[in-house]
Amino acid sequence: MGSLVLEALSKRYGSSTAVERVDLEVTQGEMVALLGPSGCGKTTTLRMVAGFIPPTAGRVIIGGQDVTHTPPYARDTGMVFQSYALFPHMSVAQNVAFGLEMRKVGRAERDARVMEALRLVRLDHLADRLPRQLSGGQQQRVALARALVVNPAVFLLDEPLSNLDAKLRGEVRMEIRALQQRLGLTTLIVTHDQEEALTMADRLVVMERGRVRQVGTAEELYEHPADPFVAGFVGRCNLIPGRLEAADAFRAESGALLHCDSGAAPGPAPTGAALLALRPERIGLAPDPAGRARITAVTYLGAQTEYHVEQDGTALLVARPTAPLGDPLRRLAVGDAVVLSWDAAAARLLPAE
Amino acid sequence: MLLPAPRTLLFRTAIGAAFLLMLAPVAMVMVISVFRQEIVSFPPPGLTLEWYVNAWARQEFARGFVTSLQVALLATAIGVPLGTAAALALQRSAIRGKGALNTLLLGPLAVPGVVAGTALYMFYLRAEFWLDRDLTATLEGLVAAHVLLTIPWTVRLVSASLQGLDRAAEEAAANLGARPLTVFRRVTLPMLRPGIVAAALFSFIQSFENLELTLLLVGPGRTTLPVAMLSYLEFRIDPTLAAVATVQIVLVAGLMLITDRFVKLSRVV
Amino acid sequence: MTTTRRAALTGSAAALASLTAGLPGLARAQSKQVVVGTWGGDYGELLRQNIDQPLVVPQGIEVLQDIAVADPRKTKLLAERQARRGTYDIACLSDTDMHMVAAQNVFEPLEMGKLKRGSAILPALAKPYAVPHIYSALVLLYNPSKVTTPPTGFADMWDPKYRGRVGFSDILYSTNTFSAAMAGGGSFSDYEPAKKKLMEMRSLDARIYPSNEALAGALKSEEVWLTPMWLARGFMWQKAGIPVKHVVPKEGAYAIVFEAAIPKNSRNKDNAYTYLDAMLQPSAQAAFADRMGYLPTVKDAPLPAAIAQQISLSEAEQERLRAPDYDYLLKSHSEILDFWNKQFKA
Amino acid sequence: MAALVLPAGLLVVMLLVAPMALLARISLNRFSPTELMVEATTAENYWRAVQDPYYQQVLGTTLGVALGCTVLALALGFPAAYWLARMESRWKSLATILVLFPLLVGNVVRSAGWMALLGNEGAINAALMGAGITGGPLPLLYNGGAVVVGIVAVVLPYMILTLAAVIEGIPRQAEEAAANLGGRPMTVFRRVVLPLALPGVVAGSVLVFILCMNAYATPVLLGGPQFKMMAPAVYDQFVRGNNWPFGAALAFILLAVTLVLTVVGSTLLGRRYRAA
Repeated sequence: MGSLVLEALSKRYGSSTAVERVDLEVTQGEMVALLGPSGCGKTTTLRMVAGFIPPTAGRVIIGGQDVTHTPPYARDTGMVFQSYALFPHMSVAQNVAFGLEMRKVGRAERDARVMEALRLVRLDHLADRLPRQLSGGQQQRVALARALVVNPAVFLLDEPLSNLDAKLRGEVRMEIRALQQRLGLTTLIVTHDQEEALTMADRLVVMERGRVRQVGTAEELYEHPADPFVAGFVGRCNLIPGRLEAADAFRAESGALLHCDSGAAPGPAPTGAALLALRPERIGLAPDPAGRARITAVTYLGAQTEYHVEQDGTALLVARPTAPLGDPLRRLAVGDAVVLSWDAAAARLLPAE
Repeated sequence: MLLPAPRTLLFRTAIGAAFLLMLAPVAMVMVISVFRQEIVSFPPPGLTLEWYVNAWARQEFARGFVTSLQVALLATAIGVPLGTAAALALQRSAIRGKGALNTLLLGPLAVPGVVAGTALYMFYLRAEFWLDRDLTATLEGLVAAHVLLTIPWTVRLVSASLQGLDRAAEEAAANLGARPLTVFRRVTLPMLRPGIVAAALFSFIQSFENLELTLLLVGPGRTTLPVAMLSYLEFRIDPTLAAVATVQIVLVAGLMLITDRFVKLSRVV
Repeated sequence: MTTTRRAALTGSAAALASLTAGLPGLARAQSKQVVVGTWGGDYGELLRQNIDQPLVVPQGIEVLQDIAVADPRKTKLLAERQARRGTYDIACLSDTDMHMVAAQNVFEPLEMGKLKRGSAILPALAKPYAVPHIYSALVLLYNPSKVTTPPTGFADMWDPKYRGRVGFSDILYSTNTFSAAMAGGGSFSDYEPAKKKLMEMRSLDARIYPSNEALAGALKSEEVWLTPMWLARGFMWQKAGIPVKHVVPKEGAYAIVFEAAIPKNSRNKDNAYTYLDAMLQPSAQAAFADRMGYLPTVKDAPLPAAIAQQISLSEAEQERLRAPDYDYLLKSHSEILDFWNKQFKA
Repeated sequence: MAALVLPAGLLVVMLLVAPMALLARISLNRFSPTELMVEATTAENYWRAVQDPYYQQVLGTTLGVALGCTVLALALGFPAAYWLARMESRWKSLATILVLFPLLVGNVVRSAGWMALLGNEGAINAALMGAGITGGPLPLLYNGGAVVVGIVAVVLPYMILTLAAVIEGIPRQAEEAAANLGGRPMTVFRRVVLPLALPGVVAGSVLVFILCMNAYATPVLLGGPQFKMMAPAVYDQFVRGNNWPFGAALAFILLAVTLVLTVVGSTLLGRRYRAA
């Protein structure tokens, strides 16, 4: 086991940049998620850690050792591929045993550890099957067992859940997290699914176009997004363009005046063009015939109900816990006038892009 | 992307040796085409272009080239559609005895060219007697024989292409209201294009360079280039052949580079 | 998109049409044609330059050469002998091949009335089924700087001091066997002694080359010094800078005659006779002598003195020269080939 | 749909099966030096070919050369095919063309190239003697070695292209996974790439083996007179000896041996693949 450090890691292909000066430290036993839209460089970063792509600049340090120029087979990382990459010509047990063979682990110990790993993922009864005889979820667990059985210093997961159906995904997510915590694995996971990242990782790294936008815990990112991209990517967010008129007043481009607290965020308030970030669930809503806001759509989601609202030419999304039957909120329909309210501190000012 | 590619000396040596074996004789032919002496020996006493002049003056090579080109193009134009149709039937229909049919269609590949050529020649002679019509030494007879060369390659390559085809696209087309023939023309055929181009390329190659099957089937004024070259060897010993071959090599290389501009050969074969 | 594709389709259809057009038009049944089955290389080229172009084409006859090595053409003649229409109007073969094919009743007996130049043919070379075109003699070629005492006969090849220095061309297996037979006291009609002599030659490390060209290369590099060969070849090789001289062996040797005949199923017999006449014209005969070193087969062909001196034979030499025993060769051909392949070369 | 197989099928029946049937009939006839072919129904041609030590040896040589060339082509072709299949740069087209285009230059021409390289006065001997490494020319041409080299060069493109097509279908991630688990490049190659490429190995080897068994021009031109393989022997009987019945019998023996070995070989290899 060991920590993972990336120092100013960069990858350029000719004139195009895939990854630009990524700095990151994953401490022993921590799980960090690389999050971002496709093409943001997160997979390239992961593959540089595994050693499949040589970085153009920067260093990869595993357990205090610089492995930037170490070939993949000597790096001691355990990777789970998006496609699982099981060896189709080997049985489940042979797949899992492969890494131990490479490490010249003796036969008896090897067999024992393979069975142990398979028990860990509850597949010990399928040891002699070929990968193509397994379901997608089972294949995924074989891939996990195969990566874990060698006790890697760093555990790498490349979109491990994207080939599973929604229900299974939820289960496996919990399983992986439990395993990771139980075994104390230093883990880097790549995903484009924010929910996956939020539920599994200790910390998240949001990337966009090869650069790290923000690093932090789920809460930090959600409550204090550093920029509109992070605000929009982690959770949902109303982003209203305009400018700050006073310390507590924001003039939207549509002309509406919205109240806010420019001092809530650290650092100086942006001058000039800015964005007001407002989480949908932080907006209160009450029926009021005199209200300036109109409902344009209502979506019932069970525990929550979402309202699309327009006020002075600005469209906002509001999410409220579904009110009990009989509550006036339950009767709201398209076209009804409402009044919106929010805490000034909940409205964050972000610099315009 | 960096690959875990073996970079051992052994591995590199094998690659180098493979390319050396394939290319050295071709390069050598180009080299000796400018040697001045009639009987090739190293080092040459001097260089000359006279063999090129001689090659040009000999009608048999230019004619042979035209005949070879003509036969190869016709055989490809006939054999590839027939072979593609057969591959479709073998891969997609529920006929019985697919294995036997497949073996039959690949058969021409397994029979030595010398044997097939002799058998075909004798067969043509019998057929001429029954039909009272020329077959040996005719363009039709020659092209028919060469179609035999193109069919197995087409069946082989198009079948492989069909096996790798995602049928969902065809189903989507049918779902959007396309009739079977339209599905084939608008979806299947374009998706098969790489396989068909590869089949056409190999068919052309097989026909163009064929010597053994052709030996007895060529006729007056209709001799293919490989046969013309072999015939020239019997009475002459100078590097004219090397000059002819060099011109051929340059033409072929040019043709391939042009083809590659339109269809990336690396994606086809 | 649609229009361009259609245009491309029509374009390729037109290209296909132009591919097939024209050539089938060379239908062979036309009466103004003559199809000559011949060797390629210099032989075909000299036919074209000295017979086809100046002598036959002006008479309004189109000449089509079918160029191939002798063996497949021989096979074609034999295979086609029952066909109503054959490929060739004129078949060119060496005398031994010609006799073998003629024995299968393939050729038209020559009508001397139709052959205007028939009377000019050297009587010794006349055949009922073929006209002689050119001829040469079997000789022993040697490298004068290595073989310092000029050899006199085939038997000299068995001199142990030439161990490993005797070369044979594989395709001349019959001729080579003949030379061994003569060295071993055999005759034109008895090759039996060749077997013993060839096995002796085998233990003397004789070299065998796959073709005449390969043998020429070996003579040039002085890898071998002695070989039985046609005088005309020796002449050509000398011109190409190969160090060889020749001797007509004292044991006796035969002449090789390149002949031309008309198959029975020829489609244009009259044109074929015209062509045979042209082959016998003095100018054409002289050209072959000049370029390839073969001797004219007619009495009235003038030879330049320099060439005549190199390729002609003295009277004494001519006396040692005879025609091969064709019937014997026909009967023993496969046995000779078998022995050569399976015993001598094995 | 099924009818689509008819045109090609009929064509092959007409142009290959029927002529071969005719040839089979001829193989039962009798040869006579004076009359060439005498109608008969006899197996004596086959019997003679099988019993004759000369043809046993020719067949043995052919088998040896074919097997040797197949193994060599596989050994040299696999790395090249792997390299080609995994190449991503724009050089890939060029490399593909380099593999393809020797195919278009006929065997006769390529053999002429080998002769200029290997002959006593050829480039290699001239270089060796020029450098004073050898005193006299080495006998490089006109022996089995020259034939093997020549045939391997002829069949390599077929082997490489067949293998490359299969290797391209092997997911790269399988190799990466193996490397990630600590497999060194040669181990990954041996344990993952090779077994997964086995169908290509079978297809390529079968194709190449057949091409080697049937080789004609290369053994004739490079082997020299003392070196004999089956296809030239068949041609000799047909065209030089005019012994069509015997030539036909030899042809069918060659065909039968090739087919039996091909089927046995691919079944064995195929079984190994399924077992693996």
